Amino acid sequence: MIVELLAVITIMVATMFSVIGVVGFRRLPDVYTRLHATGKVGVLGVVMLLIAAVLVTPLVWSKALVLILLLLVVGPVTAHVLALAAYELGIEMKEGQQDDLQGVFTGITAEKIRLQDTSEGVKRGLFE
Amino acid sequence: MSTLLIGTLYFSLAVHTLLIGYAVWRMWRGENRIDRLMGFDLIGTLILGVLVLIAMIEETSIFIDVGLGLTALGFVGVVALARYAVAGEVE
Amino acid sequence: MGYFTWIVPLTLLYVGLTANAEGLNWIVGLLLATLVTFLMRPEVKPHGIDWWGRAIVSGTRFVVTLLWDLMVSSVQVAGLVINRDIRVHQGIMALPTKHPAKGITVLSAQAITLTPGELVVDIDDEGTMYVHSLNVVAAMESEPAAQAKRVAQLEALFE
Amino acid sequence: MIELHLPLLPILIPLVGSMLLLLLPASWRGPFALGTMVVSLVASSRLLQVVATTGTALVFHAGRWEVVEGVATGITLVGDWLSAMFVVMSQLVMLLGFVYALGCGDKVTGYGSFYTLFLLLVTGLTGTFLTGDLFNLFVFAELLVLSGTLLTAVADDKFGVEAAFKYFYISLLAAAFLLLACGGLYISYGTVNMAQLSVALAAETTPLALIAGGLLLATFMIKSATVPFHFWQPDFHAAAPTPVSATLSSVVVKLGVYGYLRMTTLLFVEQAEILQTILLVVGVVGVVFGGLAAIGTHNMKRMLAYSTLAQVGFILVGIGWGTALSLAAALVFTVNHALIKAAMLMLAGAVASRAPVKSADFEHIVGVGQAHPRMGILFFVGAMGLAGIPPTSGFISKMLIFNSGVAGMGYWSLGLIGVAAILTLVYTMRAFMRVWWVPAEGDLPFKRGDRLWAPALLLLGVVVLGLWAEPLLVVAEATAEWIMKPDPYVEAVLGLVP
Amino acid sequence: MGALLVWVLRKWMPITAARGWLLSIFPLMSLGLLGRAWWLVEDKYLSWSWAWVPAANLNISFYYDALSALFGLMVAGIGVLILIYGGYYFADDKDANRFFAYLLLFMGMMLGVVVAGDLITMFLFWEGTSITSFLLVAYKYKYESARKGAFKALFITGGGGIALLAGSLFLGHIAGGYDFKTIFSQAEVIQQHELYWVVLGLIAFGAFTKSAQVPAHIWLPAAMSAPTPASAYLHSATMVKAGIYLLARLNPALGGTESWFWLLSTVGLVTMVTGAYWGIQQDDLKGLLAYSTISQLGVLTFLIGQETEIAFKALVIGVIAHALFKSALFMCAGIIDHETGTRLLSRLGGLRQSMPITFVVVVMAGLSLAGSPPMFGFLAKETLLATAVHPTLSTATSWLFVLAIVVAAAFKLVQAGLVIVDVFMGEPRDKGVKGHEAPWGMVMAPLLPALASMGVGLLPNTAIVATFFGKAAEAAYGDKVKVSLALWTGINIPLLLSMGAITAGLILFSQRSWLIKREERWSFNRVYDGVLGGMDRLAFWATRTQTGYLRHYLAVMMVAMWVLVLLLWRFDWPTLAPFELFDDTRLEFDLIRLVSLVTIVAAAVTTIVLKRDFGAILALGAVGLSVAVYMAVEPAPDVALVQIVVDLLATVILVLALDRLPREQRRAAQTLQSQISWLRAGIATGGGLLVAGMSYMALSTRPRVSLVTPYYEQSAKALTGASDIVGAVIVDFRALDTLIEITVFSLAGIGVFTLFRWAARKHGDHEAAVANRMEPSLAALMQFSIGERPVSAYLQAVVTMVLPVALVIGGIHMLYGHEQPGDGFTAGVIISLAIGLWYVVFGFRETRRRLWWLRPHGFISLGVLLVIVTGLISMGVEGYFLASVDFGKMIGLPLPEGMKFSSGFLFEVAIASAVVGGVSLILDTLGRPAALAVQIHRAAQAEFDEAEKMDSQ
Amino acid sequence: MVLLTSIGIGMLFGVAIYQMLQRNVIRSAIGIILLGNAINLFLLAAGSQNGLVPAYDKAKDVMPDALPQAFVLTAIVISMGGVAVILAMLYIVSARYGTGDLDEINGLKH
Ligand code: NA
Ligand code: NA
Repeated sequence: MIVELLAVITIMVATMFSVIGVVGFRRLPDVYTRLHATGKVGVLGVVMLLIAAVLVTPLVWSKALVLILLLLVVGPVTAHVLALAAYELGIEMKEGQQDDLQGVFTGITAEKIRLQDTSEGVKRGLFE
Repeated sequence: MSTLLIGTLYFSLAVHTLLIGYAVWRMWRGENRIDRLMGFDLIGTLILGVLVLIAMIEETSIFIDVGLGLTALGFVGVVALARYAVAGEVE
Repeated sequence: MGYFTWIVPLTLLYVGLTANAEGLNWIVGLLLATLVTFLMRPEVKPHGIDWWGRAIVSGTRFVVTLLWDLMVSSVQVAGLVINRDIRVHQGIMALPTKHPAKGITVLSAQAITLTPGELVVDIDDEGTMYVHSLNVVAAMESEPAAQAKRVAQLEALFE
Repeated sequence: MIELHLPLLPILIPLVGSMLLLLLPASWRGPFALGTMVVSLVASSRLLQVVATTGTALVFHAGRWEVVEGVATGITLVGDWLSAMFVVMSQLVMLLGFVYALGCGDKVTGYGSFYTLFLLLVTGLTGTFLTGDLFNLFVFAELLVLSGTLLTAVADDKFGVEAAFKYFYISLLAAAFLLLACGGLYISYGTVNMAQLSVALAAETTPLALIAGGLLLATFMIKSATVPFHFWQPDFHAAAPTPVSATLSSVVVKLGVYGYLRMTTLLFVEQAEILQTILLVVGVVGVVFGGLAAIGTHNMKRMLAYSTLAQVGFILVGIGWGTALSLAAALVFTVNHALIKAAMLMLAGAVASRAPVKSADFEHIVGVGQAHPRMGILFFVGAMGLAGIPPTSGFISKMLIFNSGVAGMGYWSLGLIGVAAILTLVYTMRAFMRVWWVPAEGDLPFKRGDRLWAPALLLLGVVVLGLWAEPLLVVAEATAEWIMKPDPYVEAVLGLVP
Repeated sequence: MGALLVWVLRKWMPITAARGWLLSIFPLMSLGLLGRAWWLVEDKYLSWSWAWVPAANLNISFYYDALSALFGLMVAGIGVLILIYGGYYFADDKDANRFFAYLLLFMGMMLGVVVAGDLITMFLFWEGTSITSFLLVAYKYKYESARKGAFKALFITGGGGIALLAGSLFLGHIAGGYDFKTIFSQAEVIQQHELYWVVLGLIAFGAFTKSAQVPAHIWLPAAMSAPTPASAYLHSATMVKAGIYLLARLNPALGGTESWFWLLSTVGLVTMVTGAYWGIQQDDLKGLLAYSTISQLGVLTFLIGQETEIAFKALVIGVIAHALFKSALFMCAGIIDHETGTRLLSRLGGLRQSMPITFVVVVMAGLSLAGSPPMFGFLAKETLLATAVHPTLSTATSWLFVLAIVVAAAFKLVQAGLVIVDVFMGEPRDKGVKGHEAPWGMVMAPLLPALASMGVGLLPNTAIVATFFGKAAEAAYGDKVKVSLALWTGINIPLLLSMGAITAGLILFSQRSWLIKREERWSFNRVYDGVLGGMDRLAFWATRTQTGYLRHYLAVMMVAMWVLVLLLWRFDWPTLAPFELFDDTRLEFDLIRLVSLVTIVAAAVTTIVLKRDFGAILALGAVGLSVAVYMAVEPAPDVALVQIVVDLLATVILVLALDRLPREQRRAAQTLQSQISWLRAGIATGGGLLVAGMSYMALSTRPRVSLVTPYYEQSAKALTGASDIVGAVIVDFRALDTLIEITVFSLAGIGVFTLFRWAARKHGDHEAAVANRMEPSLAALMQFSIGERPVSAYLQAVVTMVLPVALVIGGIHMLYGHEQPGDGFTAGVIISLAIGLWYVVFGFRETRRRLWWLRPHGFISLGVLLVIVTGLISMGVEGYFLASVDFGKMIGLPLPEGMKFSSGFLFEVAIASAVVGGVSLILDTLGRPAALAVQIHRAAQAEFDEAEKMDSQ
Repeated sequence: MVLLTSIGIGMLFGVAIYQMLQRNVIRSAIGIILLGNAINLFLLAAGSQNGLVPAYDKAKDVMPDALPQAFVLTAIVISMGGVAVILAMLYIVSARYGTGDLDEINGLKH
């Protein structure tokens, strides 16, 4: 009974996290900030659902555990990939207060790609 | 399973399902491509939630297996899409 | 022998996923993990038994810290999001790993990113992480110390 | 055990061969593929022989999932008169396609996976004929479509990819129709076994099944390039590598014909009348349209492809009349057309290979034949075959079709196809004259090209079948008699008397 | 036979006149045989039949009676002369062996026609004559006129052939057999049959085209481009008589009716008069003779139409007379052409001195043509006139006939005059034209028939000949005909008319400059050209339907599919379920269904409305995932898993492919979907309605009973050891499907690879770009393709881990495939997508270096072969290919619970192997950085060039 | 739900056809993938919707029909292969013709 109650609470909290993730997605000002909400808060929601599942149902805990670990690895790295992509694309922070990466960024920027596109794009067009 | 638990599950299921709808909307009306991609990723995450909830309702871990596949592959998809969004997409 | 750093977790993964703890399944898992490791041919160096002990201890501690951080800062972010007046002081700051091992950089990045409010955008060749933070001013103050703690925790794994 | 597996072997042998080819060194692939085809043809001939001697169908329940309490539980392969006949016909022509490929100068035959793809084409086609399961037919048809597409896409012809692309698109539509039909039938009757469906459809036809019938018909019309589902065909058959195109336009289109026969005589027997009327109309339209388009087009292979529309039209008219006589005539026509069209396309390819610019466009091949009179003789015989002039087997087919029309009182359609038949003479002879009689502009040096063994053998067959048509007719009549009623098929598969 | 021999002996054939003498042995033999045969049968007939195709009731049969003999002897007899003549004509032509081969072949065919015993046999030979005639007319095929003439002849006689075939089949159908004896015995039945007119029309049409009756006559003048021996033989003496023979042969069965009479009389007379008139308008000697032949053929047709004894008497006389004098004239025309180099009347003249013998021959034959005594031609005309004034005819008819005949006869006299006077008398109109006499053998050939023509005329009542003619006429007439060959039968109406005709002819000839126009006038050639032109125009428009636009094709097919469905379905609705928002017992499931359906549709619509391709692809991915949700609720976890796997794979492949497409092009393409096409929308709606309707019917008729599934549910565990029933269906119950399915999938992999390796570098388009222009920016390209950009160490580390994890998960899917969702397929895709991720992150080369075991082709081959080998082992164990066998149990292998070492397991491994191979190939090729693709292309090219070099050596 | 499900599947199919008829090659490729989805959804939803628990042995309740599921699995795999090939061909065609417009890929006509 206690366990069940615990599960109910976990599920509610998980649901709340999911909602908050989405609300954050809706309300936060730009891509970088939104990633904090969806990429991680959202993931936390699912993790808690899995915990609840292990608590109340005869589900195999080991599978749930593996899935949780997987989520903990994959969720952040997805956020990282998206953030990097956004930066590469030249999407700017809204009211960013500091950018240490500016100037030292060695990857490709959308800027460079655009240049490439106009000056040598024909070649690429020919090739592909 | 108690009625309370089942009610909670149904509630959560309903919420998650509706959130998926929002995510799709977001994918349609995203600010930029990363935003859309985030929407896509979010759909994956929420679907995983739905799968877990179904697994609880059905009391079977079969759906967890499905979720495992979704998680592993969703990652691959998002990474590939992100790399593409930078280098491949045209205005 | 160094391959065991791969074989063991993979076997655990197998047994976890098949959820069948009988001895025969362990054997099958071991065989499968060995096969996979053989196919991957990772570049690893052999470790002594003592390393395994330390690894387990510090690894567990790392994960627990991680989960705690996750919980705490999720709540913080939740508060931020629900707040009627969203005010972020975002920015990207440079954060050196302070350890030459690549593994530490990776695990640190993982830990940082998992923590809501902070997110690694890029890592350069020297191991400097560029962290996006919802409150960059606060992070600038707290993060170097936190990073030093992480390095201390993980150092044992990458000596 | 071999006997038991006879309906499987013609599918399995090319499949195994195709996969082994991937492991073989390049120079062995051609001969090995040819050997595979020979073995496969032996198996399929044996199948036909056993069917002929036992007078019933050979049924193979794959994986021994047999009929349990009157229900077919697995996939059945059925070698009956119809399927065995079609398999032998197509594998024979395919074999000669391989012979041609070995002596063919196309670059495509040197590509690593050419013979693998070709053997998979054989597998797919054979499978569609032999399977007794509608969904399994879909799977085999996809194999067929995909291998054909790829073979054409890599053809030397620079339009190969475009043709393949369009064909594949349209085939996807066909696959969608077929799947919808499978779904409709399964939902209505809970089975996709053709024998079982036959019983169920005879007992009651649901509206859903009727829609499925329409979709199935559309599918087969796409497969056999029946007007107005033919658009892919001239492009595809003209652009495919010659050895492949020779088999596509001759036997692969016959999949549709096979489908019509199964539909009207096994599945939708109750609806046979309306189906036959539809086939009759599209058949006549095809004869006229195909003939005209063949006259109007600019490329010899394309001409032959359009000609296939017309020739298949004749077959459809035969099926449309629906009498035992006309079915037999349609079957004879089917076989003869397969041989003739394959030979003609090979010759068109051979001409193209000897042209200064490798192309079958008439503007490039004018006068090319003058240095190659023997090829001209072959082409002339083939042209006679297409036009239905004795002593070729084309005459026998044309005569039988006309005769069945006379006996079956299909007068108006007979009249129309009779008038349209002259079109065949026009385009074949014009093509012949352009290549062999019109002097080329400037000097055409003698140029070696693709070997002529395969078309020569095919045309020898055409003449032999023209002079000694008895065996083919006996088979065709037995087949027609066998398919006139669905009961023997159903009994052979399900082991019950409906 | 002879033709074959010519071909065989062509190397040794003397290229001299002797060739003709040599070859004339064949017709001589035929002549002898036919004559001998005639002696044997005397006044009966000889018949022989062989069951050719018993299954279709077809026989090869011969029927030899006086009529056959008459034509046969004519064919063989003139054949002898023609061959001798041809030997001289082609004395120094090496190529002419071909001519003799065709000619002998024709001779055989023609003899076949006249001795055929049934309609089918006759048709076989009939078509043979058309074809050989085609070849002979086009003998000088390099000239356009020869080709055109040949084609015209073939087109018209070929069309007639089709009619004849149809007519024969109708006739055979009515009479109950094709052989003449049966048909004759059924004359009553035939004439009373409602399809009599069809038979008559078709057969007459066939005969008319062959025998050059107006308006189908136009091929005959055009066929004059044939070498003269062929013209003389085919186009005057023999082939054109085939139609006459056919009509005469069938007269007993078809003749005697009103329609027969009017049809043949009208056509015959019109042909007779117009042929005669047009004949004198010709400048070309052979053209003149051709029209004269047409006229004569009209006469013969007319005669068959009459139902009187005298007509058939006239017929046989006419046939032979014409054959004799016309072949003689043709041969002379050939001699003139051969010796002077021209056949134009406007250039010839005064050849009397230089070619005396020829002159004599022409005079004899010409007189016969003119129908003047004492020639055979006179006799022919006399009997013809006698027919016209036969008392059975009504007076008006009779006078009409007589008038026509007299007019035609007068014109013919003019023709004869032209040939004799204009060519041989006076001075040459063209001074350059000089003639000299031909070799004796060449002149002898026409001399003989000319003499014969006179001989028959001068030696009347030769008993044997008369009897023979009588018998022949009798065979055609069907009753006794007494033929007398007396030239002088007293002064009677025919004689008077004949005299009148001669007088009229002489007057006309003297005034010929007024009569002869020799200019282009309207003729039926215009009709022919019109028909061909119209056909070509129609053909042009037929090919225009092939527009080249794929979407046209798809649209037409969709509409046509709807039509087919409607034709069968006819709006037959089952009882449909009433509308209920939720009907599942569990509301929340219906809710998920509803939401996922809304999501599916919304995301699908999004793929249309989003301007950028990237967004559309994301939306597409969302559609797939939502479908997976719907499937999971079904509940169909197995399917949902595969749907997810495939959806993500498709998305990845799509972006990889998209990445390779040129940016300019894509930018341009993106602007294409701005406005909505209503036609497109209409067709799409149609398709949607159909599927919606089908779904509604299907869901309304639930719950239905599956015949098979209960069996699967009961026996899956027991018979295959699988808990997952869907899995059991896949790898056991329907293993054959799966075998082919993975073959298809592997094939796709091989295909993508093959396409990129080979098709992508056709015709220089790719290669040129690659080799010349790409070199400088190779490094830049490497950077910009997805696969080879530097990524952070963090991502690298995670991605590195993904592959071993994927391998373990894949392994579990294979090992426990029959216990849980997932199977070999999902295992394969998961593993290969992880490999794909490696490509994206580490680049292609590094990945391939580290994954040394990745050999896609080998994986495919091994995968499919493993299935087959497993199937074969099962076959060894259970006696059935693909039977389910638990090998683990067989060999007592200890295994964890739920794991099986069975055929199903091997199947899963095989599937995984093939899928890894297939997907790797796809990702390899699509995901491979472009610059690297260049290198690989180049390597492939080098390899291929090497192979080609080897081949050519 | 019956009607709504039907409408949903129908709309998906309709959108698929609409996309296939588009001129932009990418959109038409998307159309093909959607078509596969529509068909699979039809087969599964219409073909087997009457179960409460997954089709596994010893199920406690009514199972959905396993056979259409197997059909869908097979169809999914096959259409996946097809999609890969069509994309590869698309690439080659548009490279050869230098266009992403299907209407300009019409070298073969008449
Ligand atoms: Na499965
Ligand atoms: Na499974």
